[in-house]
Amino acid sequence: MHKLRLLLAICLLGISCAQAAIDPELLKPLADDDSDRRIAAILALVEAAPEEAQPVLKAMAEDSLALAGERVVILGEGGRVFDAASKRELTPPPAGVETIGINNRVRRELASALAALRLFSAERAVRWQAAQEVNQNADAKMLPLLERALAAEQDAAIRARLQLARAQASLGSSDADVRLDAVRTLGESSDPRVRQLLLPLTQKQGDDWLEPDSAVRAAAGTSIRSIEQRLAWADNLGRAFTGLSLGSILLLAALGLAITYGVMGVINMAHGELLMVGAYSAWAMQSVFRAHLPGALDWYLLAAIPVGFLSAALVGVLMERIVIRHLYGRPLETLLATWGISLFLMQVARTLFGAQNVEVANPGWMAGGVELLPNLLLPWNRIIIVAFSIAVLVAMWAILNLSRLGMFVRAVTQNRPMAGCVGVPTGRIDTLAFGLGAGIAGLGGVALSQIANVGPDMGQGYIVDSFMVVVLGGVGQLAGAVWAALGLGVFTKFLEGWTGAVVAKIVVLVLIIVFIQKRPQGLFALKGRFVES
Amino acid sequence: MRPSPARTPFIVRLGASFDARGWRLSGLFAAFALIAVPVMHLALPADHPLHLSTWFITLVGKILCYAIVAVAMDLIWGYGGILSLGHGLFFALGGYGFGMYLMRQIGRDGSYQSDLPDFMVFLDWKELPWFWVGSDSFLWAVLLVLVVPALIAFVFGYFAFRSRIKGVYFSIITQALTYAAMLLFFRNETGFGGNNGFTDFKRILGHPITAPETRVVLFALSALALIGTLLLARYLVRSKFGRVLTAIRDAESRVMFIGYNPLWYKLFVWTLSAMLCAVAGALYVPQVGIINPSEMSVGNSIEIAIWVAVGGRGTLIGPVIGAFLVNLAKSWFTVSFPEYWLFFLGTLFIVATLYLPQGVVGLWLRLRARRRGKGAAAGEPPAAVAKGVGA
Amino acid sequence: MVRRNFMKTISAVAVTAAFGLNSFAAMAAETIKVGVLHSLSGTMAISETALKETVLMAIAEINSKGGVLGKKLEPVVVDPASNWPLFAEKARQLLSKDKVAVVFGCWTSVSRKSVLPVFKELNGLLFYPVQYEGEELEYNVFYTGAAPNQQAIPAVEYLMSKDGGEAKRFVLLGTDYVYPRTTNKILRAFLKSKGVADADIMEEYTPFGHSDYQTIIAKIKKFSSEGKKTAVVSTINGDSNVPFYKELGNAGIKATEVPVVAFSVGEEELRGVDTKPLVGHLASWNYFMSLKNPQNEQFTKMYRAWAVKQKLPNADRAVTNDPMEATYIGVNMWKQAVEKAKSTDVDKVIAAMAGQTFKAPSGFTIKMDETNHHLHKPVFIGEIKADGQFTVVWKTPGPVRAQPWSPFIPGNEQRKDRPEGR
Amino acid sequence: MNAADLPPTNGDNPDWDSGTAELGHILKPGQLDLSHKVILYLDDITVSFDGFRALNKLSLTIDAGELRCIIGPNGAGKTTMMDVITGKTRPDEGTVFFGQTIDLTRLSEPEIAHMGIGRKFQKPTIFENHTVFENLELAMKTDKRVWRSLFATLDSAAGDRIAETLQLIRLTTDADRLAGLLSHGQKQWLEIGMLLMQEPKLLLLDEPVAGMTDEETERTGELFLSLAGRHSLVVVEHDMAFVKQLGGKVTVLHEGSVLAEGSLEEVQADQRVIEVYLGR
Repeated sequence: MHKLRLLLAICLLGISCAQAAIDPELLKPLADDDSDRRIAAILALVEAAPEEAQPVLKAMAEDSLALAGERVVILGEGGRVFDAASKRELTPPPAGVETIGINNRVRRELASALAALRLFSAERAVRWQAAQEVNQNADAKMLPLLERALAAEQDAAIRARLQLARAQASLGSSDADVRLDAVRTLGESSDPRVRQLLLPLTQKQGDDWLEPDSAVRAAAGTSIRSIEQRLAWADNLGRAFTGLSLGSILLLAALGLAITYGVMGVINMAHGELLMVGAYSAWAMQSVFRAHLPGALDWYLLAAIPVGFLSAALVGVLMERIVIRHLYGRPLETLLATWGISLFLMQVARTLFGAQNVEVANPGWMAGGVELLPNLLLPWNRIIIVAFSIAVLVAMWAILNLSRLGMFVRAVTQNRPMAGCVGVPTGRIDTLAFGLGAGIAGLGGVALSQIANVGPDMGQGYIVDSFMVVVLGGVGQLAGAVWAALGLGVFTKFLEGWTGAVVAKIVVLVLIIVFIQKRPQGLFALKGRFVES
Repeated sequence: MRPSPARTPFIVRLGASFDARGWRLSGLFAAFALIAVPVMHLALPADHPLHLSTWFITLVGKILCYAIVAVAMDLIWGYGGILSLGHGLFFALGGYGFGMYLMRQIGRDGSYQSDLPDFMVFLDWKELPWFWVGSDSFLWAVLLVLVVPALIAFVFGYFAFRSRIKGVYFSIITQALTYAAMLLFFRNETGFGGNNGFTDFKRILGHPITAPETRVVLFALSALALIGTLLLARYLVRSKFGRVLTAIRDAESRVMFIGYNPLWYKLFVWTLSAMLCAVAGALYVPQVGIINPSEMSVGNSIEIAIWVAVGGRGTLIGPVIGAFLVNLAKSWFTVSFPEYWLFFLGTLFIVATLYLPQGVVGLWLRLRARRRGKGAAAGEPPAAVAKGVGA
Repeated sequence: MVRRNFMKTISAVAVTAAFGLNSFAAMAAETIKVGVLHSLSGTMAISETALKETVLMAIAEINSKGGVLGKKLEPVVVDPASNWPLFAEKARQLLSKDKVAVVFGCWTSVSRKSVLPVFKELNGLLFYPVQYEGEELEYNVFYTGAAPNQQAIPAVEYLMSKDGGEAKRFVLLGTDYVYPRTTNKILRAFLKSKGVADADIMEEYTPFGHSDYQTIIAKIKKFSSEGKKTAVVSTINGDSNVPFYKELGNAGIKATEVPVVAFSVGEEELRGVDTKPLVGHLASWNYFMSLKNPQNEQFTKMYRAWAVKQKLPNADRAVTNDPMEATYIGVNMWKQAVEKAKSTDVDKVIAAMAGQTFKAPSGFTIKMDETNHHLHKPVFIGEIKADGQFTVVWKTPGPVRAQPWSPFIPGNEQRKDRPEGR
Repeated sequence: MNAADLPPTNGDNPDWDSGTAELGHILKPGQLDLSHKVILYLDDITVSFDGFRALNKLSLTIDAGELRCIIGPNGAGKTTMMDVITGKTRPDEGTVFFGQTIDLTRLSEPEIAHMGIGRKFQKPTIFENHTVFENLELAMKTDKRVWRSLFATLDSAAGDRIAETLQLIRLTTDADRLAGLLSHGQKQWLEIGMLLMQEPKLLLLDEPVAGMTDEETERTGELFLSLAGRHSLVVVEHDMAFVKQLGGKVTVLHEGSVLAEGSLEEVQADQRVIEVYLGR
């Protein structure tokens, strides 16, 4: 009912109405405790002064509308305070300012009110967004508004959206032809909500159809089918993407190991903690930027990449120098020693940064996602991580196969004494190679910080999976690791679809075990005599 | 001309596998566990300076079980050269097997006064799932403890060893195995109490489980089990079987080319080791009063390895010493410097592997050798160390 | 000074451990020992370390006011290292070796279950400060956290209310262990009683430490798009919340469309999350740091000061949360009970606990129930704000009495609402 | 668990030369049939690792009681051939027959060893952590199933046999030393001793005298010659002097197949052999 009044108001007043300060009396009830009265106030406000209302409502939606004694104020940047009624800045800022908290219901009302208002904004982008929002909850009450908006709207794309909204709104129309048009138009949509709107039209209540007109019923049927096709298609696409994303994460987690274990044959149980080091350096960079360059905060992640790499590499080098190099050729001892290191590193992290997780925010450009379809939204952070993992992969391949270091590494790992004889500084190469592996683990950590928690125990969650990827892929096989990671990712995701997360994980592990029994050398087996040892 | 087995009766030969010192030591130990402890715990008043508290008994009892596990681990790692990171699984399975019996013994005293264990009531299960059938009988429980883990170990081991999975590969696979099992047992539908596992046991064979007498008996059983394990292990490593086992550890291909099939030797010791773990687990549960999936966590299994490494692998007394050292250290550290416990454990792992290749026993032998100024050099191989050590 | 204190204890413990003799007669005279049984290492350290600090802080506060019965309190801190059997061992040690008068500790249900037999056997006294699944009532335990009816049910009622968005379909999402399962079981029964069809309830569980919520989120989106207004009730435990909320935020599920109410997410957990995308999602607790009242002012200020004094990592951003408040209440109520009983004897104190009241940081005067060992607590529903705090959007008029035996679980009707005394 | 363990040991089957029965003789399963005086057939064996052909249609037959020397430059496939015979490597093509009846490509290493083929590796592989005595004991021909080993005791007969062998390989005084502490030459001898304890019908010896003093080499030669006739020996060697001492037929391998065969003089005269060794 409120909404109806609001919309009528807009329609009558249109958008061009007298510019005047808002009557403070209209604002006061916004701070009321009872949601109903607040919503009433919001509507009243829009009725009275649609233009001036916008900044106030926006402020309210963003929790920056406040009460200073009797007066409603807007909190601006850097502690500045404006009078909500006159928009004039108050100097000095009044004391005892109490923010006006709102709940979801109010927030929702605000959203649609703002959307309604913004439909008539001058900027296309705003209108485009608003048109999208009205699509979320278009109903009969909105019709007049939509008609009006359509009349005013020139932009084709926006019109399309508005028409979709109008179609939704006019499903309830008494005129069968209108309904028919509506149903046909909605056939173009691929929004599951629309499907829900159409479904009743094809259903019976008792003996008689909910939709009397048979033509409309038929049309609804076809529309529903076409929508459902798009939905199903989008579903599978989404599932494939989640698999890809999980795969890329497994890959990032495992790549470092693919070097330290795969190439050098070092069982590094502290691998998870190297990931942790990377993740914590992302956090550290974020804090540094927060403190010193708040302006560039969004770019802390770029700085975190080298830092994460170097710090993890440093830890890796230390590990290699202090412990691992004394254990070459004794893999089982290495395994135990590195496990010790991992316990050690965990506790270090705990004492330095506390046992609690630390907060690592996605930078603005990683937040949100691209909405390919109403039911298929690809989060930016995942897309970027997929890309990142590819980049790291390429870089690593290049280092191993093109650089001198890579050549030495391969030389040493294939025939240590011979490499030594031809003057390869085997000792240093080992250290560098391990550092490289550790550094790449650090990069993985930086990426993980964007999707998972950053805390002392985070590494433990990845150690088994990482080893599974490397072992499954075949030791010493970069390509193997890649395929294994992707395979595991996609397989797990499709399995999870119908078995649930717990069972899926178990099944995958068991399958890996069985697989290794069949092919101990992993997907990409090396044959020949040198495998025997 | 095949050597005729058991010309001298087996039992005699079994006994003969401890030398005099071995028997003296174990006799001493048995006397302590079977006589001293009960007296000091039951007879002496609580304020008597020599009174042993329940805390002491449960703590040591627990460590005795760990010691059995350590010896079992040593059999396959120290002598077989196979590092299993999945022994926590067999330990836990043994615990669960016996835990099922203890759960049934609670009877209607559970908080739901039902014949079913509480967790089943709250899952709305109306009757026992098939794998719980018979779990109310003590003998069946014992059977479960002995057979189930052994069976799993046998099947897993058969395939793993047949496809010649060795060294680190094997370690990682066993790790995956126990990890998967842990996830499985965490599930509530699996029917083993999910994350909470089994706890709040009431009685065992009708005796109240918290009664001092029961504790003492369990303690004594653990002690005897440990002695038995050591005796058996000692016999094995001194038998030709043991020599073949160490031969496989050192030069598997050679063993094959002189006509032994390593598969069955590995499989035998692997399965036996799993059974020993299971027995330890079964003794452990009634003493600590809880069994839950975290026993199968990756970390636990690796910790077992470190007991062995610290004590001295390839020796039999070593693992026992290791188990006691590490766990006593744990009990002490977690009280006195809670924050530093992991630092200590971590360092222990590193130091033990870097500087104590044969563990404290090896160290001791080396020192003793140095004192005598001959014999066992630093590089003394484990087998030789083993020969140097008693039970 | 705390460190020195328990160093002293330790040396004593070491001695006793070694010789099994009780050298405490002397020390017991000037101090009362208080056990602190929270994991400082391992997976649970993330939550429990803060509780340890709270206990120490409360004890320090009491001591600064002259202690109890003229004696100073002496904390004995042990680390069960998130290892459940170790919990039992440590509990036994605290009770039988250190002879502590009371133990404050445990977080997970399993750790509580693991120590219960010990406390029953040795007639110890445990204060358990965390919201839990109920279905338990022990003579030796006081539950200062919420029972399901003091957290879960009000939250769902709110979701179904006008302000809450009149949700008609529910996703019950949790980590696969006993607390979420019991809670969801109760909620399912409750929703049924409110006429919600089974088809409109989706129950999902994830393993511990699950970190990939893409599939789940997708399912939720699908479910919510299939018609009536949907809400998510999350009992996801500790670590998994960060990936869950990150995914939620990026998947564009807005609180205005599909609100998520969580029972295990408080200020402490939110420290690990970027809350900007989560504004409007809900949590249900008996205390929020953002509550405005003198007691809370004082409580939060005191903790901040303590955090700085103890040089806790990022002390500047130290926050308080519901379990910490519950711990604080517990320590103080125990003190009052001891003073009332004029003794630290467990049975006397338990008797004296009945009906104890305390002006809690929640701003209400909390009462310990005369019979059922649970607190009467107010329930608040808070919406997540961009700064990681909560705005209270709904609260019960007054404290609610706990129902450890939920009436929504069949067979609980005939249960006695008091523990089996000894 | 013994079921699938090993085929019944042919401990009690007649010594090989009595196998020369008239037509239609009966064989126990797994028994060696030497009716055609040939103990080992290799019929165009091919083995390739990742494209590289280690053995290329190699065909070779060893007569019973023969002492055959195999020579050839590195990478000629000598070791691979031994791997194939002893079951370590499965050939991609071709057949390997032990006597007339036993297809070695179907058997596992231990089974082949039981059939009576003993192998000595290029670098001596012995059990360094066992005493010399134990090394021999382990190698001794006997029931090698787990169950037996568990209860095995050493009877006097076995003791005597070990003592003999110790005599033969001149390690009697070192019987109780750890094998790891022996000199290189001694290790070679110990390994040979272990082979003898197996009582094999066919001995494959990969560079047996490498790292031995001339005097030791001399003695080794004598030992082999004394064995020939009762056993069949295949010796891979680079040391031409030693090959000369052994006399017997010589086979030259090159790039995985037989290049030449005949007495040492003949092959040394062969043009292609010279090319292979001296290069073009």
